[in-house]
Amino acid sequence: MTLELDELTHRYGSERALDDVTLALDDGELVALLGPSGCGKTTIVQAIAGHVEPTAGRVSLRGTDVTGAPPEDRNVGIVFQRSTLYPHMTVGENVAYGLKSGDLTADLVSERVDRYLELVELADRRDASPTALSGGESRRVELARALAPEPDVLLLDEPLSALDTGLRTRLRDEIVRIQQQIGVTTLFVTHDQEDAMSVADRIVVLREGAIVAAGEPRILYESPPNCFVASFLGRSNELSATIDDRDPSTMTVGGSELTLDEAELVDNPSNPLADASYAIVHVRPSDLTIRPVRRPTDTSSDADTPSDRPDASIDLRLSGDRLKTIEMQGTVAHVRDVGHRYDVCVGLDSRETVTVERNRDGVNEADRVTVTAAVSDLTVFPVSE
Amino acid sequence: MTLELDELTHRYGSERALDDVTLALDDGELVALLGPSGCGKTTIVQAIAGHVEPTAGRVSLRGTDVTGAPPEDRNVGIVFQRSTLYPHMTVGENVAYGLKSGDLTADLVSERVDRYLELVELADRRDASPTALSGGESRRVELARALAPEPDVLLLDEPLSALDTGLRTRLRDEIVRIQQQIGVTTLFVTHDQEDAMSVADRIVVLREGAIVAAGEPRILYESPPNCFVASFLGRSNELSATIDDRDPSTMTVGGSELTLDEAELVDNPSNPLADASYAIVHVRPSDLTIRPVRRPTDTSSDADTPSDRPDASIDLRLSGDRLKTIEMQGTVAHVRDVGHRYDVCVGLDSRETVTVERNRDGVNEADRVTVTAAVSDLTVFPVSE
Amino acid sequence: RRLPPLLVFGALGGILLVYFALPFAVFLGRTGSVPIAETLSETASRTAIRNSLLTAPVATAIATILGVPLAYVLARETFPGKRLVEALIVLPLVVPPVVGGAMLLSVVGRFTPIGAAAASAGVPLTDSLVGVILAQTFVAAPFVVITARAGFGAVDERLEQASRSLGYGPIATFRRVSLPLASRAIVAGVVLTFARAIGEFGATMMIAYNPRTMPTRIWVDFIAGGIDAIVPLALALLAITLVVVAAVQ
Amino acid sequence: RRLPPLLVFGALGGILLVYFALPFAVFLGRTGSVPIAETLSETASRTAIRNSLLTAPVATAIATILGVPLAYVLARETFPGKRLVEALIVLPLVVPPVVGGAMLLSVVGRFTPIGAAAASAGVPLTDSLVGVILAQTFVAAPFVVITARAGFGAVDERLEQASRSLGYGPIATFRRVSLPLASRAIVAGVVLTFARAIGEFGATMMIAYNPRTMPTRIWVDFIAGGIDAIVPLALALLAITLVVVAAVQ
Repeated sequence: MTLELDELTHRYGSERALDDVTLALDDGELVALLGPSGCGKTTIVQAIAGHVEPTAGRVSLRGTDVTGAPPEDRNVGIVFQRSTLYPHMTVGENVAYGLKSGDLTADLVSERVDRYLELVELADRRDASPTALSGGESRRVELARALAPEPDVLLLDEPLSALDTGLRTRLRDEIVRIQQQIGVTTLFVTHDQEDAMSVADRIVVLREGAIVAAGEPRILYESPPNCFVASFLGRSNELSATIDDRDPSTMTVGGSELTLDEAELVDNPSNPLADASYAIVHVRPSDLTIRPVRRPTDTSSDADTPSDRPDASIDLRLSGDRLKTIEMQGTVAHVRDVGHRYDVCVGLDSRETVTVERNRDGVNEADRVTVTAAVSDLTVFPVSE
Repeated sequence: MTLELDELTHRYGSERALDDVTLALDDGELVALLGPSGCGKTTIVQAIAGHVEPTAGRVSLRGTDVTGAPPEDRNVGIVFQRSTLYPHMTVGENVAYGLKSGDLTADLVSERVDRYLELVELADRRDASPTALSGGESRRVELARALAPEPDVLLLDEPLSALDTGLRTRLRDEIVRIQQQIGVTTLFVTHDQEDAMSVADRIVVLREGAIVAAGEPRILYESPPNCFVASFLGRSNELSATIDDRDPSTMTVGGSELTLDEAELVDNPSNPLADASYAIVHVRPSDLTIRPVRRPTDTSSDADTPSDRPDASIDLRLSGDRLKTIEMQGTVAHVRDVGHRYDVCVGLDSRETVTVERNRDGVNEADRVTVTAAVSDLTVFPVSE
Repeated sequence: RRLPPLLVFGALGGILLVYFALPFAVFLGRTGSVPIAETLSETASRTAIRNSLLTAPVATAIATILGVPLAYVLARETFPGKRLVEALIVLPLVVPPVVGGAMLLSVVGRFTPIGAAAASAGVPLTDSLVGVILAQTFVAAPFVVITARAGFGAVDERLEQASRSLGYGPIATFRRVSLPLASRAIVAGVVLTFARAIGEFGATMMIAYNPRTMPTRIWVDFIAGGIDAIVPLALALLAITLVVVAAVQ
Repeated sequence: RRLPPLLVFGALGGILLVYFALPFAVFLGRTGSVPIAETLSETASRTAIRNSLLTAPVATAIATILGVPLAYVLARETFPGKRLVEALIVLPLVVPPVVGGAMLLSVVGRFTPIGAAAASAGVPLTDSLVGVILAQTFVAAPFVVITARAGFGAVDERLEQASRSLGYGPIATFRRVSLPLASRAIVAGVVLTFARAIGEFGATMMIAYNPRTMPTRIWVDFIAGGIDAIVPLALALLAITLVVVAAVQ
């Protein structure tokens, strides 16, 4: 284990910022620490870097307990959200800064500066002032400076949050490329689920100072272990379900009855409906399809509807049961065209509202529609009161 | 016209911030002013509100020239990116602030405050301090304060930029609802194309102080008038095409030859290839499909490939010619799983790189693939040197 | 592990703190050995106290009324010559008070046109309470200007722009938004100005050696009777200053 | 339309600016009528100039060496009693200089334990250059502490954290990052401290009426010869101060 956090707890005064956080990073792993603002992400970074001494718990780097060690003895590279390049040094001097604290010769330092500036593709800006750099360039120089001393662990604390969308996506790819090339163990801290999913080998979700989920991005996305993760990791519709019967488990969701057999609860084997008084059902907007209710006077408009979201069934994990669906009736509240998709907001007859993602137009406000979801795309969270 | 900008030009010192901007908003219209940071959006807002006196040009409100009028005489409501609620007043006093400058009786003011706080669903926070509000609540109170004096025009200057994704989407819908309910003419300024597309009746794209495009969101998205709009309004792949022949127009794009007949240039009738020395071709990542190149030893894996992006053809505007496609060979550079989609980055044999959006997994790094685009999804920008 | 370096810094700073605190403590410790109430009730002391309590608030008020609008203009506007104006505001702060007094004398002295005119109108500008106020205002006014300017600078200009768009003119906006939001800084500046004004000595000595204020009376008593003679009045001056400072913090 | 309200504010502020500028201009206008070089070459003037140029830089150096580390600790650390320390730093600023001088006298005066011990060791703390330095340091040191603290406060702490993670200890980080980045504010504070020290009058009068510094010499000459007698020395003091201020801005 390159980095281990062992039951880390921290309080600011009486406020608990971290609650028993245990986390380990393998050598070369890129782990994303994901959570909303104020969830304790920054406190974890500060505890690893040594700027905050945790109230309780242990931080280990390469097997050595460093909980009490000062930051300069930890060999941790760090990149913050805002630029921390030194304005009174050139780009090259900034990158060399962390090397001069060691015992490298001037030649070796210079060679290493060149190497890392080349890595971030900014070799030609070596003599520039940091104030002359663009936002993206400055991020890359920070990365070079943090990596040049060859740290055991690289901490990226919201490195992309201050950037525009396009630049953000490009730098995200850049970070993955550099991390793979160097193989440095990296903790990528972010509040953006798309950043986290696209870069990380593993995601750790933090909420109010505690870890609420950890695992591979795709698995967390498809089988969220709790409601918070379901709605935080990607968009999600939340529907409440009443439990009508327990053997076989039968629920009413969005006005439709649904019978669950054992197989469909496979994602939550530890949470049988038996103990639950009601349930919360999550389903992603992209897993819903929509079909106009055919009116007697109008038979022409929905001819190509069946092909609207044909890959809904592809997402099914239980391929033997791919056609089992649930249908909910409702009225279109509004349609938002966001360019690469349409968000259709449907007020269900059960008085709940769901958002459906569509790849094309064709429904209008006030249309009566049927919203369909494959049962296997539903994630059910039983709630016992 | 509720709001008219007539050949507005502004310089800060020698730097030109606005260049001949002409723009008119109809009564009740919601227009998005979209552009990257530093494009002059804020200068336009300041000129309309009266905090900047333009170097040249005219601002008219309801047919009256107000170019020289002070802000307090313009009847313009404004909401900024960061909160401007007055911390030394309660929420109710903030909303009442703009009413007390007029000649309403105390009862009318109080009644109006209640009405607008109800509109933004915060009637119960009337006596709260602005510092006790959450980010979303504070935005809504600002909206109520700006709307309470019933302005001729509402200016929203990046009202969502400081918010997290989830809250942002919700508030966006809220703004549309309130705008429709009140019918106030609104200029929504943003750098986020998704915000702009989802709220606006009409989008005006600003670049370096000049308007480079204006029109309905969907039309701008599908038929961008220039490369900047193509890549700024949604994600876009840019490929350069060499022109092989002019009659009939034949180009080579991504290593594949493509013959264009008249019909396919319908989007750019004023830009015939005849004058061009080369062309730039834009195609959206969601309009590309990907297919593994079948290897002799492996015939099983691509059985369901044809159904991968079946709605590519649905996006075709020339339905008679929907099957005409262009195929490009390449190697998968990397696959990013961003949750609701996969971004597959393909290095084409023509040494260009394209990103393909896929709804499901199934290709891996280093796979040889064929990237397919419907010809009607390509936007061709001829370049004459 | 943060302690050792901190200790070095703390030790160095501690010397300074002791140097500030020790005289204060020892001086207060003397109060038992001198007849404070008796001394303060003497006519000379009472006159000095009265003079100081009359002049310092007036000087502070003048500095505030003229200085706060100036601070606002400097915080919000750019205009040609702004740097010159800024330098002018720091001038009384860096000019030694006795030189400041001499400079003022060259304008309002008894034999200058202004001074002579005022004196013949029955308002002598030197050796009078008006002279004291002139000296105090000159020396103390920069404090309120500089502090209030920083306070206005910290108020987001968009809050004022919003107020304008909500129908208030610039003066109404200043009164309802800028002033309340910068009030803490302004009050801090007013307090510093008052403290500087009531303690003013160098310029006052030049312009108005008479009538005596508390600082000039302290000097005269010191010449006559040494340190013990001035403890009561010095304590009174210290008390007035600290009470005003503490009252608004 | 922004002009009318601005004009009111500008007019009010303009009165203050004129009040600052006019004495300065009139005083400089006097220089033609007095024999400056002759007066300054007299022994008494030369001694005063020498004394001031010896003491003020020493006082400034002491205040800087002790005050900058204190400013850094105050900008970065929280500790119990911090508010008390902050109050202590403002104390010499709000205490009238004559009272400050009296307070210092109660510690280092000839008949106090410390003063007596120092005097018998051959280093008298009153009526000596050491006494002048003591007075100047007490009165002027808060300026560098307060200004440097604001300077350190404006340096993003993350720049220091990055330096720590790049292998530098707290002192090395202070020297290589914090100090260079806060240098403008520190220099401004040093200049203010120097200006205040070289112009110091009230506390110096109490502790070290002899040997004369430029401000005390100006006072003595003023008593003896009126305003015309002091123009040369006042001009010299003003010139030294303004040259130092201008040199570093």
